[in-house]
Amino acid sequence: MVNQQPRKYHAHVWDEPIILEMGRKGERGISIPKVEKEIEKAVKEYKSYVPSKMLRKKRPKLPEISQPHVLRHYLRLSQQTLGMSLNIDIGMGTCTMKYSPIINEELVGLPQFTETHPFQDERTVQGILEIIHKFARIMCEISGMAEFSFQPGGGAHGIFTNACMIRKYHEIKGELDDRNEIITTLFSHPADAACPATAGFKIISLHPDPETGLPDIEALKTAVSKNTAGLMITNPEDTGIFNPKIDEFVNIIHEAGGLCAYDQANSNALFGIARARDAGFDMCHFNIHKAFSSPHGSMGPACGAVGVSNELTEFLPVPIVTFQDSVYHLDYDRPNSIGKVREFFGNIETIVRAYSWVIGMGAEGLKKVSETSVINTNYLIKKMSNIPGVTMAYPKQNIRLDQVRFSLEKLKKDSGVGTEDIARRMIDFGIQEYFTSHHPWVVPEPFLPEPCETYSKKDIDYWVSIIKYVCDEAYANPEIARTAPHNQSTSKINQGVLNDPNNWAMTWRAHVRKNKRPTHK
Amino acid sequence: MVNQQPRKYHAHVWDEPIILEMGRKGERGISIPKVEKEIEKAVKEYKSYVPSKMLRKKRPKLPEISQPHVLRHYLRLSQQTLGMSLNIDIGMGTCTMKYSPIINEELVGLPQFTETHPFQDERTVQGILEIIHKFARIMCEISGMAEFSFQPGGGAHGIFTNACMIRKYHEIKGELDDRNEIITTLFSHPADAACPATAGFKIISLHPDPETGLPDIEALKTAVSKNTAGLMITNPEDTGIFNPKIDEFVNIIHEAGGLCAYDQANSNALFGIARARDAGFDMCHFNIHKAFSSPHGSMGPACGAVGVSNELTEFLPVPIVTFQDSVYHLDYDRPNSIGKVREFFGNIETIVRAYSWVIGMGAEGLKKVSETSVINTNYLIKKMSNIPGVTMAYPKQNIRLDQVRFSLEKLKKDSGVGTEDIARRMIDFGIQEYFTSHHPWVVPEPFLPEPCETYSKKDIDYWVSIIKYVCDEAYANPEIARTAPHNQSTSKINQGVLNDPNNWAMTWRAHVRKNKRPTHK
Amino acid sequence: MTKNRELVHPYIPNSVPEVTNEMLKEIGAKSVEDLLKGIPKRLRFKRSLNLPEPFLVEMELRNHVEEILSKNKTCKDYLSFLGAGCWQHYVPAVVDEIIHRAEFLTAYAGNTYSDLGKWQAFFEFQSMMGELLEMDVVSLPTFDWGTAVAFAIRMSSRMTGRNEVLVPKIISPERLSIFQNFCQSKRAPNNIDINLVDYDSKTGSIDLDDLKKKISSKTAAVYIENPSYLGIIESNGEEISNLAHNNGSEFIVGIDPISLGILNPPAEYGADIVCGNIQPLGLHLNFGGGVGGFIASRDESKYVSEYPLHLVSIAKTEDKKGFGFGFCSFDQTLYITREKGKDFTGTTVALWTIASAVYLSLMGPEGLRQIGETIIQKSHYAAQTLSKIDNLEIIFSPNFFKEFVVNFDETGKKVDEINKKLLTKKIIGGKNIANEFPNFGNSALYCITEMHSKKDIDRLAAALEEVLK
Amino acid sequence: MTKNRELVHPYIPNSVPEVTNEMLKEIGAKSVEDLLKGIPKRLRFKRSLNLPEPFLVEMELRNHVEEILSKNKTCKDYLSFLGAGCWQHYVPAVVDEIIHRAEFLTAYAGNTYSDLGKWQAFFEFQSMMGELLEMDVVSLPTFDWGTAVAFAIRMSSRMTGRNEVLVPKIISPERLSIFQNFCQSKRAPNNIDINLVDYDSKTGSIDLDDLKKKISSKTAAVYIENPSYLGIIESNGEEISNLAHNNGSEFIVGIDPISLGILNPPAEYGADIVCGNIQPLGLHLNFGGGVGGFIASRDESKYVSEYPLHLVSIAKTEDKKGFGFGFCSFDQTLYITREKGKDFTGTTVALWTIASAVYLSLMGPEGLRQIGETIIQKSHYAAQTLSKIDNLEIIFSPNFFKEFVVNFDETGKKVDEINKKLLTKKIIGGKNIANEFPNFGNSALYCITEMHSKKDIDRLAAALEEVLK
Ligand SMILES: Cc1ncc(COP(=O)(O)O)c(C=O)c1O
Ligand SMILES: Cc1ncc(COP(=O)(O)O)c(C=O)c1O
Repeated sequence: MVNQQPRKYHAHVWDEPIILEMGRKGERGISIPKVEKEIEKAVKEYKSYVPSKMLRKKRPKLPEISQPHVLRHYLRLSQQTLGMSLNIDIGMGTCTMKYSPIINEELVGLPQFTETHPFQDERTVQGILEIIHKFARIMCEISGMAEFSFQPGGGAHGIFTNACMIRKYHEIKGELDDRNEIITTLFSHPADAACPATAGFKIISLHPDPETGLPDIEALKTAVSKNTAGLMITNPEDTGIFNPKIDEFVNIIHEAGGLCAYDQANSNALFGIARARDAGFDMCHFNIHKAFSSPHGSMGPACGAVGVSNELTEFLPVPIVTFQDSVYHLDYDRPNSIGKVREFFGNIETIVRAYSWVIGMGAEGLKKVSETSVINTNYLIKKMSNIPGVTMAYPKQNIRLDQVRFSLEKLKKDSGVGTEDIARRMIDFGIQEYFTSHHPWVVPEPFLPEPCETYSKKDIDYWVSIIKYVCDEAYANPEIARTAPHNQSTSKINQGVLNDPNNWAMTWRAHVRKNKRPTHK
Repeated sequence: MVNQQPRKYHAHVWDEPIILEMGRKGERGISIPKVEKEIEKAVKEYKSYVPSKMLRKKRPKLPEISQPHVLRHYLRLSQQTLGMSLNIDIGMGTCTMKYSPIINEELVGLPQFTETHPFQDERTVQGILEIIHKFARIMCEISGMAEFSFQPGGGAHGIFTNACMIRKYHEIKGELDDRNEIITTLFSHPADAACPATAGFKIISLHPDPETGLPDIEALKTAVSKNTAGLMITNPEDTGIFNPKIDEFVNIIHEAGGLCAYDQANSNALFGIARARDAGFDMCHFNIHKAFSSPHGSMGPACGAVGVSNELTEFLPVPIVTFQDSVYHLDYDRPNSIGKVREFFGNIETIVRAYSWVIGMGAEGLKKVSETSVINTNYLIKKMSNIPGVTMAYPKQNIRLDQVRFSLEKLKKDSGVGTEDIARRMIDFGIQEYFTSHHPWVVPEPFLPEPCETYSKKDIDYWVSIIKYVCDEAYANPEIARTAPHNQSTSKINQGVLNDPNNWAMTWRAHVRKNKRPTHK
Repeated sequence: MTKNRELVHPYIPNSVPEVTNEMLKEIGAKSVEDLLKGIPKRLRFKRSLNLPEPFLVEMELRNHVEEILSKNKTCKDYLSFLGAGCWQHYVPAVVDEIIHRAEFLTAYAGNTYSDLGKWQAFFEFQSMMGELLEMDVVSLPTFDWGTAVAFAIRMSSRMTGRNEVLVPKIISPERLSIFQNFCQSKRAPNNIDINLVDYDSKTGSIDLDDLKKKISSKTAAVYIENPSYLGIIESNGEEISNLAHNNGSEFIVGIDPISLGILNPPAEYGADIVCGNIQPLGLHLNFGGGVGGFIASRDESKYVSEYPLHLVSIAKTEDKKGFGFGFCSFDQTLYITREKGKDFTGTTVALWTIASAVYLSLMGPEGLRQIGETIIQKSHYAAQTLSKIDNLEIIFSPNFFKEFVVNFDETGKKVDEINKKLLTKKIIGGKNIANEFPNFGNSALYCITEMHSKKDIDRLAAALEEVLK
Repeated sequence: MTKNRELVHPYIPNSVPEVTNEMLKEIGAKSVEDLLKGIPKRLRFKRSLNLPEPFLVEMELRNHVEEILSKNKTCKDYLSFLGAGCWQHYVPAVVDEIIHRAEFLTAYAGNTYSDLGKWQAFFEFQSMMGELLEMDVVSLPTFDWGTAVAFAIRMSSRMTGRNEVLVPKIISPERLSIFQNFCQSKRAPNNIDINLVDYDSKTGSIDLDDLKKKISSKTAAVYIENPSYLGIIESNGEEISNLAHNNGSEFIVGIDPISLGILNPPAEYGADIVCGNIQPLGLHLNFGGGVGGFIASRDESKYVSEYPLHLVSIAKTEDKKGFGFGFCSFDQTLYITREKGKDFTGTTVALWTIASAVYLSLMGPEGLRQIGETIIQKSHYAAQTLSKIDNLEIIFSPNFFKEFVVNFDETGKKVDEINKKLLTKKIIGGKNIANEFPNFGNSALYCITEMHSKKDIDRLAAALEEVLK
């Protein structure tokens, strides 16, 4: 049944030059407004307003290209990019590659939003403040928290913000000198370790139990101390397994005097099913660009919405949008706030879309999202059984929520073809490569699909059929996967240069300098 | 110098099913507004408003597909379509594949335009009437005519409209019984013959002189008679050669009592250079979707703007937009008008764009368009010389204006590879196939490039290098072109079925009926 | 650096003077004038075009055009009840997204190899329309409904060798005028006479007696619309079909495709050719721009061989593994046989067919059924509500779909006057049909779609009450 | 047909009950509850989410959101003079077109094989920024300017092993607050102290004496902005650079990239690390959403090895015939080494970099020069015009770029009060900085860009005259 024949596929190949090689001197992409004659007369030459040392001497070596050619180039580059909208993007576990409705793109593109300035008088931006405020109320209901801030520009940034609040909390209590440790788990997102570290904390990581995949509660008990500032934890971790003792974890930390931050970037299976606050967490963050359908934008703009319990609202970044006397306000008067983590109010475009998405779903729709996500995942697990070379990590736990981690250890051993080869080979079928897993690879040769509610049963069947096809092929002819991709816009690159100072090149100018002949004609 | 290596190219291959094979029962692409509870109570069941014989019994077999899948499907189809924006679209002679500025797309998408109804009170649509009126004035200046109508939905429709006005003119003069012949030339667009034929005229076509490519003025003198209703002629014809006696042609027709209509669909070389009225024409039409940059839209919406001399304005379709007492009006009170050729006012979206394009060009810009078009064409001719197998038609005329007709007669004789093979093979390099020529193929194995002002010198060089590459290849290995394309979304089709009633299928239902097994899995 | 004198335009790469010069040099010409010498001096335009000062800067161009367009009042800002062949239906965002795609927007005449996707979308349009209509052949549309019917009339005239056609007296005057242009002046040699068939003054449907009287051996075709121009659902389709067929005439029916989720498709009551406007299927009003007229028929050579329009057919690849598309019977178009072709086609409204294909695939059978139900119930609610207003009368109830005629004779006020007052309340009243159909007195054609809420309708009623008192 | 009770949502294909059931059957589960049993009962949410009634119909959803947003007044309807880190520059239509493309909009973490185009656009962004900055290494941006500088400060702290940084007293308070969060509370173990350097009270530029006084062996880096938060062009870049370098400190400069068509790039006066906001390069205001902060440096391992952000490098293919891209020194990010990585990155603002790449390629060197000239001349015209108004004073002229400080002390009116009155004239006045910089009294920061016409500026002046009299 999963022996479906793959459809023919080939990516667009345009062999585009780097834009700095394009155009020719004198061409123009757009005309610039000149100053009016009257202004020209009234003011001096521009140079007289610039200290002479500060006048640019060399023209920047930017390309000079006419408009249709700029457009053509970037349209071609877009065609060489496999967006979620174009494919069965099930492979990117932890990323929740869900449908971003077009209607939301239209709404967020309205000048009533795009042409508003963050420092406008409150009274002139009541519309957008209303959306922020209403969406915060929705997020409170979804999470059980008391207040939200949308300032952080991504999930990691949300975690960093939470770490800053934990820091502030202990600082104000006068305990920061002692409380300098954050506990996390190895299967929590790397940001749950890296961001508190940036905020100045030492990190303790709990390792997963080899049988259950879950962090050991005994290890936690050993880890806590008077140095414990808090817990920053993902759940379900990117194994898709829900930690059933999560509230006990929280209790242990609380008893030790720490705060608990729930990384809910992967919340897609939990809408209306379980809430952070109900498990005792003090704070949490959501990735609005994932479960809340704001598009991933090639890697942002994004939002790591942070929510906190009533006790911690005072620490949230300023301003908070409040509603009083029928008017929305920006409340800056919050003396214990950590201040700003991002200039202005965050990537509010993500909030316009997310508000529109949630309000187009409702409570029933949201729950359907989660239920479908869970059904899809477990259906995929069922379909994946018996593919040669593939095993599910922690098979004793036979149920997963939003995602599931597999291993190609056996395939690798049998054929020499590893998970990165298979990922590259998948693309030859018009399916986005999968995400292996975050490091360290406790599960060897991992991969991590997340078949969220966007994908149909047929999509899942097809995706599994490609995994099977590629694994079968790896046994029959391992060379194909090892040298993949074959039907793509480019072929396998030499990874070596990326860590070699003599060869890496982050700009065209560096590339030209390091290569007598540029790569491309 | 034209021995450039072609860039690698492959079109996107998605192998998409036909949409009727997609989705599954119960899926929904969009939710439909239901009537409010109060309405439900107030009115009867819908069936009671439909005569029972008129109630639909069978559900239409439309597909049932969720929204992300509908989007994905049509995005993929778009990626399998080589729009002008994406390629060096020089080959489509007579089509003026020029840049359609993005800014114009934004303007034409504004609700201030899209949400206006043609029957709104004049006073509520002053903006769009202003654009129509101002653009008509611009067109009058460009052509020398006295008034314009934008009602016709394309070039052929414009020609038909002109034929109807010629008919009306003679009818009102009481001469229609006699004047039932329209003279055209074989190199005028087929619509210059077909449309007046639809309007009830007999057609006389003047053949091109084998040496000059131009219609013979002596033949015209023989053709005219008391039966002559008019002349409908393209100039330059789709050879790119300007007929230097065009005004004499007009005189001869006028003396015979006929009217002269100038097909200016190919006006791209003539802005500010020569005008229809100045050569004596009574009427003309322009393709707004070509020289005036409204995008071709896969084949419309379009506009064949018709302009007439002062004497003929009374015959134009109704309404005409007038400007009086600072208000724009729709003037329907035109007793000699031919009435309507299209419901409402035509594809006014093309006029919004064209107005924006012209006003973004100005007189100097427009002239630059034409001059560049002429330089590009003659540069291309120069570059094309000495490509084996390729000859220019009518080489004695060594200058062309906006386009130029070549012949692959020699290539065909030498290698068996004809112009349709080469056209199919071109696409394997990411270049839109070229247009051969309209029939009959007086010039054997023709092709007809039009390198309008959008294309850079480099584009032309590259285009020519591909022609050369493919012709060289045809000599070396004719099989490649004959079996082309090879890098495309699909391969060579069996043309035979298209004229075979047992096999043609204009709908999926017909296809399924005629094929026990559908084409696609 | 550009000299002030030379305009380097962002849309014209070779307008850079150095490039122009290089190219001229390569050509062997001194200046562009050398290349224009094929145009006799006497025909050369001597002065500069006298055009308004250009807006070369995009920002200023945008401001300029936006400022002009902002003088419009829209059916979004105002509450509009206009229909009459251009109807305000909801356009899903996905539809606009797809037809905005640069690939579809700027493609043109490429064949199935370069433009497979475009062709497939065309074929899918035809296929879904085929399901909606229960017909096997559907064309790519022509400019509008009127032109489609005109072509259908000419097809049937060629098929039957007859030169008279019967069309309903209740018809859009615009459509009728188009027929007249296509059926030619009475004085032209091969004209087709257009005869009008009366309506039943109670129901507004075709007067069968009058039809019987007028049908004859000269009748090439009988044409009806369902719903009609004034919104009436014609229930005698089958009888009319029989009358036509028994007389050797073709039966042509014009429809509003958005009604077909609940209304019987004409093929079911015997139509030979079906025409209509695709505008309700995902197209904006565009001041009347967003229309397109299709022709559909049975899959028989006698029909197929008379189509002037493009017919996209699916075709297998030579290796039989894939498929592509091409034009069926292309030789009968003007492109091959010029004046001997079947009438003409040209650039028409292809992009709109892609919009409609997306629309139909979003809607599906259930969507179309639901929207039909919603529309008919809302329009009847509106009629019911308006009919309660003193002196207002709804003509031809109860069999209408989304449009109905409101008569104001008893109010003593002219429709234009009423509409003017409604405008001040930001309401755009129904289309005045007093001039088009003097028989119906001082009347207006009101249109209700799924976009009108109960509140909207009640607001109209309240406004009318006020205006009329 | 869907039962009323079951919500089949257009975004969720498998919400069709039959499909759900089939899948559950295949899984071997009775209901979804079986699959949720891994969540202990006590943690299960017992009631339904109490959310507002949904708008399941797209048309109604659109109306709802549009209605809310229409309560905003925009910088398009109103004439705005706000800047302060989010500036109103013209966004070319092509930019919006490209970042609207479904491919770019919905891509995410795909590598160079599936997403070559995205990677190339990133590399082109870095490359064009490199040309503008005359620097060989440019990162993909982080969230904003402030975060970029904070990371740069932390980079230099790690490089120098020092833990103090000097930043100008005239700085955006928002930016400063971000630094503070990144440089950590004073109580935290490895904090970096932020010391403010005074300004010259006449010119507004860095007070070199104060800088000399404060720089020490603890100084990891000296940071300045050019133009500064209040618009001033700093002319002592070279001196400051020398001071820093002679002290073994890194020299970090924050810039406004749209100024670099006419202003000297910091690399020319010795900057080691350059940061800034890409918002002027093709991004809408988006209520402050459209920002992004890049880091650039020389191409030396000591810098490259400290970047927390993604660095896209070009790389040849194994067959050497083509090229692709990958992340340089990926191992130092959190993704590989978790808390041992260099700070952190994550999902940031990639789409904005594509916008900026398109913007820079449209503008070219001439476009940037021209826009620089236009802006500086217009802003000086504005300052000149305003300074003629009684009691208004422009502080810190004449060396400013697009922003300048207007002092209202002599008018006896508060900025807020003035701005409120301007609003009634549809003018959004400059940002009130009285609270941020009490030293400058009752002042506002005005911003002028290429979007302001002479008419706009004159209108402001007239309005101010009126408001102040
Ligand atoms: C669980 C979890 N936490 C945090 C993050 C980081 O989010 P971002 O990439 O927006 O910084 C992710 C992203 O994949 C995640 O899955
Ligand atoms: C000279 C000429 N006339 C008429 C036409 C017909 O125009 P349309 O395709 O818009 O009907 C064309 C189109 O190619 C043309 O080139």
